Amino acid sequence: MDKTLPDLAAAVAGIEDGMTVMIGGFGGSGAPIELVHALIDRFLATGHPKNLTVVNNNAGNGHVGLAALIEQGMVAKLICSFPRSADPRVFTDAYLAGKIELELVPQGTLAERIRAGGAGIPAFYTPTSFGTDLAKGKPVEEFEGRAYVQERWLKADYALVKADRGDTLGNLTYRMAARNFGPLMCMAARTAIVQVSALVEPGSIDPETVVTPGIFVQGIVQVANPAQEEDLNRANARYPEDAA
Amino acid sequence: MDKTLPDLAAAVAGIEDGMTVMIGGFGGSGAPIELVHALIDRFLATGHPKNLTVVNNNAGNGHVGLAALIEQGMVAKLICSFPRSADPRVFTDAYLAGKIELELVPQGTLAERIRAGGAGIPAFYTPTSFGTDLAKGKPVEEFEGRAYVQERWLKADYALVKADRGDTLGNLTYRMAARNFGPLMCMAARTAIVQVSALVEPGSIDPETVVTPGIFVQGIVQVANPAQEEDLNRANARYPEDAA
Amino acid sequence: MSKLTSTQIAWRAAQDIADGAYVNLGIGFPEMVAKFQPPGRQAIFHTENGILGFGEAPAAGSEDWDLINAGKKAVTIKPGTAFFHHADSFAMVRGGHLDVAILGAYEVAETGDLANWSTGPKGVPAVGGAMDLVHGAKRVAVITDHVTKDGKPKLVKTCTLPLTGVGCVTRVYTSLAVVDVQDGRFVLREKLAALSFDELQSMTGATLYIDGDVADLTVPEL
Amino acid sequence: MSKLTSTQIAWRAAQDIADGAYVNLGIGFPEMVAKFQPPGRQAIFHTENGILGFGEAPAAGSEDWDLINAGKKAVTIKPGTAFFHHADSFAMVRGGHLDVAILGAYEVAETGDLANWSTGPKGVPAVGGAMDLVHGAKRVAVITDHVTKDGKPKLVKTCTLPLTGVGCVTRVYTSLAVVDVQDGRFVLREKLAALSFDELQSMTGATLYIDGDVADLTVPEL
Repeated sequence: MDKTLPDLAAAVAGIEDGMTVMIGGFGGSGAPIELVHALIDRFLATGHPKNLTVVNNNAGNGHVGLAALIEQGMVAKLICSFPRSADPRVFTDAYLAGKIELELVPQGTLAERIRAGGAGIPAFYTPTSFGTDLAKGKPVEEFEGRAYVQERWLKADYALVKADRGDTLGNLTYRMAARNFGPLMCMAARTAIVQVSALVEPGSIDPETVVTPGIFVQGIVQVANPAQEEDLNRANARYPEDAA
Repeated sequence: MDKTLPDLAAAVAGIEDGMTVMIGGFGGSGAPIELVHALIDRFLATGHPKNLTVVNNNAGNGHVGLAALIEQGMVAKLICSFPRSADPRVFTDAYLAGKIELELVPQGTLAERIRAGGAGIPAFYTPTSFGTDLAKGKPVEEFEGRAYVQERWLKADYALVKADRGDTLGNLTYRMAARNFGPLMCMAARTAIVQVSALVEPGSIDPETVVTPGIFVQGIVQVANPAQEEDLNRANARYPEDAA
Repeated sequence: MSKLTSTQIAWRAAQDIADGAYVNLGIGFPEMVAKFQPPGRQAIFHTENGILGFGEAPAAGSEDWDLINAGKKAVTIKPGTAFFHHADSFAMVRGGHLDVAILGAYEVAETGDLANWSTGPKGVPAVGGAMDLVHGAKRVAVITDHVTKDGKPKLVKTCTLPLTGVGCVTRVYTSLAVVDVQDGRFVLREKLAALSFDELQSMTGATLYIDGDVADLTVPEL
Repeated sequence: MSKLTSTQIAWRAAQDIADGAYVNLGIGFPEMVAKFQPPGRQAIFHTENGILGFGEAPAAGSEDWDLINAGKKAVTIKPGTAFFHHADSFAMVRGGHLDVAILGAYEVAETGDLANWSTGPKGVPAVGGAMDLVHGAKRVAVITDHVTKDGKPKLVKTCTLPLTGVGCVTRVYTSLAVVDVQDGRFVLREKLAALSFDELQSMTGATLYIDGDVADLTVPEL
């Protein structure tokens, strides 16, 4: 019943070519940098995984985290709402060169599609995007005199999420706005892997304050002092370091 | 910006004949007994409100709270999942006498319909009830080879909810399993009225532990030592007391 | 021939629950399953009204009525318990996050259809979470007497009572046998040793198939 | 004729925000509105990434990058702040719980259509929360220069750029005027005193209607 994983390499060992991987975070807040870098390490050592479909709100910033994953050519398709950042060059270059596919989704629709995936709701209707290019090809239905677009659930093989505290059963809390997509992605992934700053025993987290109940988490690994993407970028970091 | 209401009478003063009122609680846990009794007081004094449509998981127990509301003849229609309890006579008699309409909804569908009402989702698809009597007349659609039933959102004019702590901006925490439908009903009602055991100043509740953010709450009233429906029923209580 | 008691059926069902499994037990009789977790295994129990990982009933007189299960019985917290609201609770159910749901039944059809919420149009209908629970859990098991009090089969070709769900049951633990629902057929896995196949078939409303060994259904005195 | 600065447009928009209003400010220029809350009023600001009631930017060097707004700028907490996940955040947006959303625009049509997310098929498209924000808030206001840098009208009969939302804008605060969208028409509410109606009309791509008084648009030096 203990979901603790021995290390970051073990945490990302099950991700295979062609899988869909949700990666938590909104910009740098909540970005599971260490898990993403562990995935890059594996790719550099073995050539796998590749052809990934990645779900994230953004498209990476600078040359660390998701941007580094894209820079390695591991991502075939990105599903996101806002592929811009302070330094979006990695994604922009890949996209304009036709090396990566983009599915652009309004942010609230993205969040709700992920929640729907986790909640067993295959489709729902939203006013968002009605009458716009992003609704093209989607069914439209009128309810109570207003038009809505049908959107479909989004699920993943894996989620890589950063939380704050986690117990060995997978119960999680987050840190401020780093919560963002984490709880939803844990729900929507067949296997949710979470890095936590503090790994604690069951009973250490007040049951009233659990944000993600353990049922949504399959593996947990402690990263005691996680990097903040924003700090890395302000220091012009790259991953791997010798790629500079 | 202070959402504090002076007393229980003021808290229920805006509920008019024919309105839809969501009442929190699962059985006795989370049942806002004092708010419901204040509504009965108003009815006994003024003859209003009546012809209410009430949304609750159950149909009351004994002769207090929701059961007492039904006993007064104030409820024209009940939307619920499980109209049974240790002592369901009030609802059962009214129902078998044709005095109250019942819309029976599977519990998870009820919860999701209420959330949808609060989240601006007019309809969604669920596997629940497919092929059963409770899906009759509802659109069915197939997604990825499986059949799903289309369900519609549920909204209300008012919600009456019991929380544990609340600040004057309406940020709430709940107590254990008394949470149940409360956060959802606050979202789905035009006016959510909440009774709290402790009314505190903004800043007293850790922002990480807020369960219902204040944006979903329109009025808050302190009931320092709220009655527990189960305790009242074990003492064979009735409301109003002289109705015995 | 002595059939299994309810307690023994619950014991048998409990033996198939893996360590760490997330389990929802229907209200009433199925709640008994929690008592019989095999040594060394610990399931995590979910209740519709928003608790995961709750503990046993408290001592009489020390109940907290804000801490109840779906059957409105008092429970306790234990290390690792989490509280959440009803929409999150049914996201766990509908979203396929439970490993096992164990429910009672009026009838189970060989197609996996289940009828367990209504005995017909009379009286007050009540469904609760049953229609949600039969969807989503990876295994939906039923525990039930093999026949009704009148001796009529509860395992049938087609349900006659209002359905709870279509094609949802995967295994049935009865007072006489353990039967899987597989490709629209009842496949017998275990039966009481004292009972012949023909006797069992005569108390079953649809054909029992055999696919591999049929083990003896053995349970302790309880 | 001197038009309003961006800061002054933001100031004017801020005057219409009631005490206790729940407000979402689009990233970039609209964020400035928060600085100009009239004395005695306090709006509660929502940001898509899961904060309600956040405070001003922290001093440089004391940022916490887990505490940012939708524009990825550092903010602070204050008494009454709440954190929540993205689905709850957009439930607030889509569910009609915000009183006001204030956004930038490339074009606004007299029908209330808004184009503010894409300048066409070139480059990398990015939408963020704009398409969600235009639905749900009780008032969707736009703040914008009255014309483009090339002098072309931004208030138009029909948007030529990809739409963010259909019929969603209710009021436009420009560098020259305050215009309501009402029943498919632009209704002029305020204009700079130094500007004649005909001058304003000539810089507007659709007919400006007058319905009652047109007030002088007056703002302080800022």
